[in-house]
Amino acid sequence: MTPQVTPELQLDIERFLFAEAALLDRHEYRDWLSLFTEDLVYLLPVTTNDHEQAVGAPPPPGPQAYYFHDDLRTLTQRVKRLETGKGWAEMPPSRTRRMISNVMLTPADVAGEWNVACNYLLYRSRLERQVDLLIGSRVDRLRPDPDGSRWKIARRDLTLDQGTLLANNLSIFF
Amino acid sequence: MTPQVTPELQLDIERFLFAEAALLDRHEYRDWLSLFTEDLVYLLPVTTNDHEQAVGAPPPPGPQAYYFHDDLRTLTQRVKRLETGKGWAEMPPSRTRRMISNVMLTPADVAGEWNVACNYLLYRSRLERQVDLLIGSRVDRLRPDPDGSRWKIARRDLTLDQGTLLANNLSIFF
Amino acid sequence: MTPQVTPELQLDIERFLFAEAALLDRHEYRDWLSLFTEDLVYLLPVTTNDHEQAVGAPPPPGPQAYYFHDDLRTLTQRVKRLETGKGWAEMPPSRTRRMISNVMLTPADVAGEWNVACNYLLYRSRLERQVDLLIGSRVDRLRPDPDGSRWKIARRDLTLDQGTLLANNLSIFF
Amino acid sequence: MDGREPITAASGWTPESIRALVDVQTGTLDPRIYCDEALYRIELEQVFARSWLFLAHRSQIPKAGDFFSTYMGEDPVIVSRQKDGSVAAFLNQCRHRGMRLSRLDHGNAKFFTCSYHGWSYDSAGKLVSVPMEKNGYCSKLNKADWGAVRVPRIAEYKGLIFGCWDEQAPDLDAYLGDAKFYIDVMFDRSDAGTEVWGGVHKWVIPCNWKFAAEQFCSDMYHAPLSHMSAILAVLPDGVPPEAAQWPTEGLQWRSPNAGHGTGFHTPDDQGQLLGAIVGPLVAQYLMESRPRVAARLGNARTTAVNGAHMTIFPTCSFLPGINTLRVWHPRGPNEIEVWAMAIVDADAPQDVKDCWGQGITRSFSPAGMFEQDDGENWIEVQRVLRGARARAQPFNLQMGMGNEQSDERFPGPLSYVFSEAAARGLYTRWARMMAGESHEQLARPNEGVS
Amino acid sequence: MDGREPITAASGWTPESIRALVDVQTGTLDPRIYCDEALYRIELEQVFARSWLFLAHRSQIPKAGDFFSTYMGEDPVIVSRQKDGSVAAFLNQCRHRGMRLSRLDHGNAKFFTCSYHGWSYDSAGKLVSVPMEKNGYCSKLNKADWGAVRVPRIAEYKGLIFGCWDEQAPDLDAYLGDAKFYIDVMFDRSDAGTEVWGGVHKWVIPCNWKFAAEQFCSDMYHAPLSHMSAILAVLPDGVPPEAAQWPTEGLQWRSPNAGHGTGFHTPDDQGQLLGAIVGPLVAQYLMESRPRVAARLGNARTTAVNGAHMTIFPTCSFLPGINTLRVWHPRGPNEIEVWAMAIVDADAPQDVKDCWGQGITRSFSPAGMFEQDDGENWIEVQRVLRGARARAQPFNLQMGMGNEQSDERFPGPLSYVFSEAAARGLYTRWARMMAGESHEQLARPNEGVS
Amino acid sequence: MDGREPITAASGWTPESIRALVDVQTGTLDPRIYCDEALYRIELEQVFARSWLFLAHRSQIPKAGDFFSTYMGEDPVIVSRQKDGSVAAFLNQCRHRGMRLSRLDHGNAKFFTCSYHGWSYDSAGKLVSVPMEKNGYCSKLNKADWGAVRVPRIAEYKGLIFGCWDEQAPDLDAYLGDAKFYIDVMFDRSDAGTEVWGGVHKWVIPCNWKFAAEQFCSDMYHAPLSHMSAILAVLPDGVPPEAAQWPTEGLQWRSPNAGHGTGFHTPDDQGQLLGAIVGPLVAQYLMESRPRVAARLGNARTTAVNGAHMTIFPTCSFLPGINTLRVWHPRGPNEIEVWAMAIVDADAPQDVKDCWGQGITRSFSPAGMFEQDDGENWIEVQRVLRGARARAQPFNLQMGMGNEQSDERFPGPLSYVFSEAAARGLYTRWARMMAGESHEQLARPNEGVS
Ligand code: FES
Ligand code: FES
Ligand code: FES
Ligand SMILES: [Fe+3]
Ligand SMILES: [Fe+3]
Ligand SMILES: [Fe+3]
Repeated sequence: MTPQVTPELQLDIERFLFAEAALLDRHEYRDWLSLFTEDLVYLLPVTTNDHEQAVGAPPPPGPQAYYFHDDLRTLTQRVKRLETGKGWAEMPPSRTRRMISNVMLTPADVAGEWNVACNYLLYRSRLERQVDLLIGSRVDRLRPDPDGSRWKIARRDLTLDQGTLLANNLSIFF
Repeated sequence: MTPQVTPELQLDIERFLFAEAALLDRHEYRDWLSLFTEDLVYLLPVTTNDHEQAVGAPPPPGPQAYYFHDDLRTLTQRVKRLETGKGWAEMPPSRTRRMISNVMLTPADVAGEWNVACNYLLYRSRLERQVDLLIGSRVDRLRPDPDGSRWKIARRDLTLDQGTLLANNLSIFF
Repeated sequence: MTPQVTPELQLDIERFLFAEAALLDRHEYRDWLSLFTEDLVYLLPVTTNDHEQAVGAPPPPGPQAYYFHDDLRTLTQRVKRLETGKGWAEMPPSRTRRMISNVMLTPADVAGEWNVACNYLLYRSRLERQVDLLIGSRVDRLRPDPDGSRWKIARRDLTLDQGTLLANNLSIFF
Repeated sequence: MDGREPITAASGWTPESIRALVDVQTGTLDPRIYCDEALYRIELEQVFARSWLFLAHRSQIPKAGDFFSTYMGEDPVIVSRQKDGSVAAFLNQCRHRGMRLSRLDHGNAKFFTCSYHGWSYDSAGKLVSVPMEKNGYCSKLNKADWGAVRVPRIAEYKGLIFGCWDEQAPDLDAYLGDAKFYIDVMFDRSDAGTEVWGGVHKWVIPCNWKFAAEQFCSDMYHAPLSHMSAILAVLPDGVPPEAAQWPTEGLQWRSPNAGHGTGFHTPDDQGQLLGAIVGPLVAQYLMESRPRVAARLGNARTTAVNGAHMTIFPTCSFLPGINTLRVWHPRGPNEIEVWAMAIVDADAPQDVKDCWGQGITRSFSPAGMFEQDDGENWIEVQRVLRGARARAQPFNLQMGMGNEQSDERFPGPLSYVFSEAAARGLYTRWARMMAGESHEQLARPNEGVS
Repeated sequence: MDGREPITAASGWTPESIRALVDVQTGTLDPRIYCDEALYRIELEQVFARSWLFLAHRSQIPKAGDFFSTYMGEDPVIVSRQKDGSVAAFLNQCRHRGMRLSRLDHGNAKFFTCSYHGWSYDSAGKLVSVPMEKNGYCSKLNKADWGAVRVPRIAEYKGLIFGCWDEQAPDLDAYLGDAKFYIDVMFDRSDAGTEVWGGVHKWVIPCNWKFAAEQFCSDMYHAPLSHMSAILAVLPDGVPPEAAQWPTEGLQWRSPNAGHGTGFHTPDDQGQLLGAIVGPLVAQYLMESRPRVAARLGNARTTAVNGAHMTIFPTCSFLPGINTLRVWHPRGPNEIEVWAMAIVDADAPQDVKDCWGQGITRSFSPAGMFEQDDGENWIEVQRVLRGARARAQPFNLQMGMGNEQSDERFPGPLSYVFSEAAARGLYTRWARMMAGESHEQLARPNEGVS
Repeated sequence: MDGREPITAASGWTPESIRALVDVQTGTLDPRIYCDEALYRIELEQVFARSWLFLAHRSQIPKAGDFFSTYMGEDPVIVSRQKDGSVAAFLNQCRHRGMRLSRLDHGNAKFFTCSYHGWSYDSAGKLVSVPMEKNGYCSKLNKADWGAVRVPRIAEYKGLIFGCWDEQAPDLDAYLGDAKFYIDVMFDRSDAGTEVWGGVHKWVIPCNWKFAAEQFCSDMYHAPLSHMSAILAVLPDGVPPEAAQWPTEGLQWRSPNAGHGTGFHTPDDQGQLLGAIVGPLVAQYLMESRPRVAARLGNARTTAVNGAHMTIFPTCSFLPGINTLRVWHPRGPNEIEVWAMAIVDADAPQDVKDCWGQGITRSFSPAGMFEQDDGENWIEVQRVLRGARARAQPFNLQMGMGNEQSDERFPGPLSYVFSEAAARGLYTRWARMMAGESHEQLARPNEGVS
């Protein structure tokens, strides 16, 4: 029998996602890193205009470029960079706000784990007048702690719905 | 006694709405059409600047223009158009992402049916750099299947909060 | 023992927040005012670029400017202004749509009261082509009616994530 | 005060270099006409300030005091029904410090009171009251001199209200000429005339206005390919694909001098395609009304004008039958606002009107199955013209050159329905106005166009 | 290297055609001054690079090393408090490849180190260290020549720090002239002077800077109508509507030559309106402080200056009493950034300061009940000017022409409070600077203004 | 039809005033070269339409019919592999009314059929079919004259496909000259050559293209400071901070006349830094391949070229070792689109390729730890140049003036690695092309650059 998505579980996981988003919006990056598993896979591929049909299958597979192709080690490097006090792209820091919606749980193939899909709107305001609007979808693989007390993110698959990226850089996290 | 909005019902209906949005974002239009009843009414009227007061009543009624004044037959025609492989406005297809929020249930006048209000943010990214942000409200009339197993949409009333539409076309669905 | 955030409570409070947003989007300002307590504190400070580190603490405190530094009396004045029929900035009225997401409850220090955090996207469309996108965070202090029947807002702390405000005015409410 | 001087001074363009942009001998076009900033500023003066521009449909302002806010080029104007039933139009701009007098799309008002300092104008734009007139202006302000700027020329043809800034321009009747013969197909089907169904679709397309104006003037050629998907989609199930074959017979008309044009298919399909597009109820109504209409317009215009497109130079376009009417308001060289209306017979039954209006919405509007693809083409043409080499390539305007024909049923000059003769006429008219020809000169036929 | 040459070369404007834009004989104005791109580029050179511009309030940089980032026109500058207590200002631009030296709104810094290649400047803009100076530059770089570009003229009047790029400009004292008499009403109420409460409101309004500057200089006329809704809203319950009657008596002052102006109501309402707007606590404080203030400024300026507006040409404006101070930073012809500050008496009790600051926020700020409607008017005026005919209509500047008066209590020239004399003065000053008059010539009174 | 005439006519710029913008005698630069609209329009004609521009990497279109959509300046072009293995490139613009022929980023196609009216072109851009050719065009259309506009010059060097609009331009080999010696370090490591890993990063940076081109041409100087945070971040834990010390020895090369340039560090760190940036697996692979590579390129280019940067004038840049390759597509004076690719050895093991590609992504891409900070600097430099005084300040280009050296291992002219000699070469080349020098003249060395 497949595990039920109860309101309690939905609420528990949404609170986890919202708390994670708040850590990023507050620039509490070390605490954020603590939410991921050691074997984290963190991917944000590039989108292209490469198929003609609005109906049916997704774009043909093939070699892909990525904005992020990271693991816990490299995500940690990115945080270390911000901690040096010389990461100009974030000095002063971007004002970010992450809106998480359409949170949809489906049981993962491993008992107790869940694939959590959502859509995100990542708003960035920088310096005097720069504004970036980054929107896409996300699927997180949530794995319970050994002691089952709380969740960890084992995998994050993102999309960013833009052909040519309209932001001058991606100095923030998704 | 009026039916209760329980967390279980709220979750059930939100999952239905999120699944519907995902079908559109994945361009799975035939599956999307299967979510509507035969007697579907699907309306998106045009907004105008035609009353002076910020407080009180909505704009005076009167003859209205519509972006969409459709039923299941004409929605199906729109999908057929995309399937021809000659619908240039969607070749390559728009990248869309629908964020559904403020989901509010109220019992409909027919027992077992619900009026489901929400706000939507429909983000469209096309070709290299085109971006459209379409935002408004929506009220869906949800009707249970005869066997009560799942929901169907019997009516959809939309607003699009823009005076002069800033998109070059509306080749996508709401 | 700290009070539990149950799905019932979450749903109850979200419905309250969504109903409040709908009152504003429908310009029903008097009804909106009725949702606040007599001792309301309503604050939206100005954001500045004044610290260099992306990691760690928020900006240094110090004297602050505000977009809104209001109480129930002054909010009521603002509504009175719109009711005069001479508030040009809202004639014709702005089309607004408020998307409330990431709703996160934490028990307040007063029994029965809750601090309700959320992120908001306030979309404004005015006249023919003006569009403003106002995004930030909000923490509401919700206090139950004496008879516990419904909620009142006792305090609202907002942020607006923009350095230089890109809107020509803020003739709407947050 | 002359708005033109510094513009042309700094523009680098001369009448000669402008005329050279349109070459009807070789049938080529310099695409800088679509993207050059200086040319655009000259257009506002030479074309838009001297041509008859569509303002509103009579049915949009039926009662005294009714007004409709629109634009002439980029200038906002208020079109207002007077007590005596006449129509007045004036700049939607206060004469004191230029505030917009009304920010409403339409309404009914006796007075327009400026929200800045309170100058108040009547429904004809006359300045009627000024705060502090006595104490502030010491009664020295001559209110008669400071009314809202009236559009000096207003005229109506079959419910279509036009306005023109230029006192020297010929009257509307002469300006339209034989175009009236073709306009009547859509707007003179009965004594009751027509009305606007619903309201106005307004949307933004980042392209030059001439792409849209030319297409409705002269371009049946794009229909079979651009709109193939919509044709296939609206065909009733079971109809064989052959039915989707676009007709090949038809005629195109161009104004000898004024830049107007229309094209249509002559075979009578008994309203089959139209029925598929706007709905069988409308097709049936049209067939039933044929005798009545034939009695007014004759047989040719009742049965031999199908799937028609038409543009009244510069920016008023419509599709008889499908009955969409629109203006292409310019917004810089690279953008337009489309303002589109659904037109129905005023004396049609309500259910026919509703079916018609909804059918137009689903075919020609921002979400219209046909219109969507036009927008896609126009914006891409415009984007490509950012390129320096792209804008140095002549466009090809040669279809049907030297192949005009005649047909006793229709005023000429005529061409085969798939032709660019009307486009050559439109661009020639444009070049002549841009080069500064007087209205006397403009009354002469376009030379070299065929 | 001369920034002006190609601009004017390509602009098509001459001193004569520029002077003709402002006609004080007929009291009319050519609205192209608000929307012409070429005029704007000339403005940056002829007006903004030659006038005294407000930089900061003394209280914003109290301690050595404190700096405030602002703009002079479109040029970013750092205003910094030196160890000796003096103020230095310099372009916020590295001399190597032009990187912005500080991206902070304000702070305290001994050095500004460029994030691109690391050139480092001291708090006066002196270039103090350069990476690779020895190996890369072979010690040939003359650091003294490559300091940040200093604003050569810095002066302070009653806490207001001004800067000017032009060595030839008269000193600030002469530039302000009799304006000082009126500035003191707000900024010289006690030895303690004033301070900024809270921080800075910065927001964008898509309109030309002159609409805002003129309104605070000369336009009491708009207040009764534009701000009627706010007046009605802030009136204490039970106050009869008559109380909302805007006062009619008052005076307006214009600078004879420099473009400054102010206007105010002379009847003493005992701070009633002000109390309603910014709060009774402030009104009460102001009444109590009257004797002290009268001892400094005399009775007239203490009791007969109510509801005042003022502009120091070109872009520094404030409202004595309501105590909002702002700069209108130009951002192209069609946009400004408003930078607004709340000013309070430095020696007022904290609760009065807070009430004052909050009251200013609720009345004059992006969400201010008064300010909202100004923004609405300005953006619509600007949008309408996209029209070619709209920008060809002269604006009316005639209120109070030839009606100046005098009052022994106040330096002149004076007019009735509802007048456009100060506006005529401002635009005449603008035209004279745009036409390239020297500072010697500019010292002479405006001709024909009355 | 000549795209240049009205542009220069109205620009106000002359060959002399343009040459004066770059002063190599004093080592200064007029920053208007980065923000002047008229200069930009001239650039598209004089620089981009006359230079060899990078189109695609051979590996992006391996099979017949494969095409890649890119830009030359602002002109969209399709680069397509022909049946005979050759490469054709043509404007992505239909010759009829200018519609974009393909809206796909890449693909494989025998024909490109226009979505507007259906003209169809083959993979070489030849016009092969036209609807209504017989009935509409009366068979008078000469299809041979109306093929898509071919890029007349196409050439490939070591997998890099370049195109040029100018028939008079020297061939690619002569254009590159000694740059080839340095290009080979990255692109000629084995007979198998290189390939693109993954796809293309495309993003928008609001800055002038020359900031990017110059930095990759001549600016090792910014690396230690701009990228300090990334260096510190990627250092393996436990590595002493000294290891973060940026090397000081190295060389810079500039093209004598063509504007190309490169710089690199000569000390051999055994791939330590590179390993930290792109991953130990890649570093190990590079060390192992050294003998093979040395056999082709010699010892110097195998061990003494570390942390290199290079630009092929005007807009093709890359970093040998890190192996990012990119084009800076101009989008007006104030914006670029960066199109970046990851390059790997075609014969490297797949795990090395993947490690390399991912390492490049994490260091040089929109989210790259190094690239992020470059974007921050460029946009701020550009924003500051909105200021009229800011754009009147000369930039400093003096590093290493008069200090060139030689090294028998490397073709010259050479300078110390921290120098702006290559920048002086780039801007001089730019000024010479902008002033209209012929290709014969341009073949002569830059005068005064050292
Ligand atoms: S602008 Fe209309 S009254 Fe002043
Ligand atoms: S730009 Fe400041 S050091 Fe180079
Ligand atoms: S534009 Fe390509 S066929 Fe007409
Ligand atoms: Fe069409
Ligand atoms: Fe005001
Ligand atoms: Fe770099």
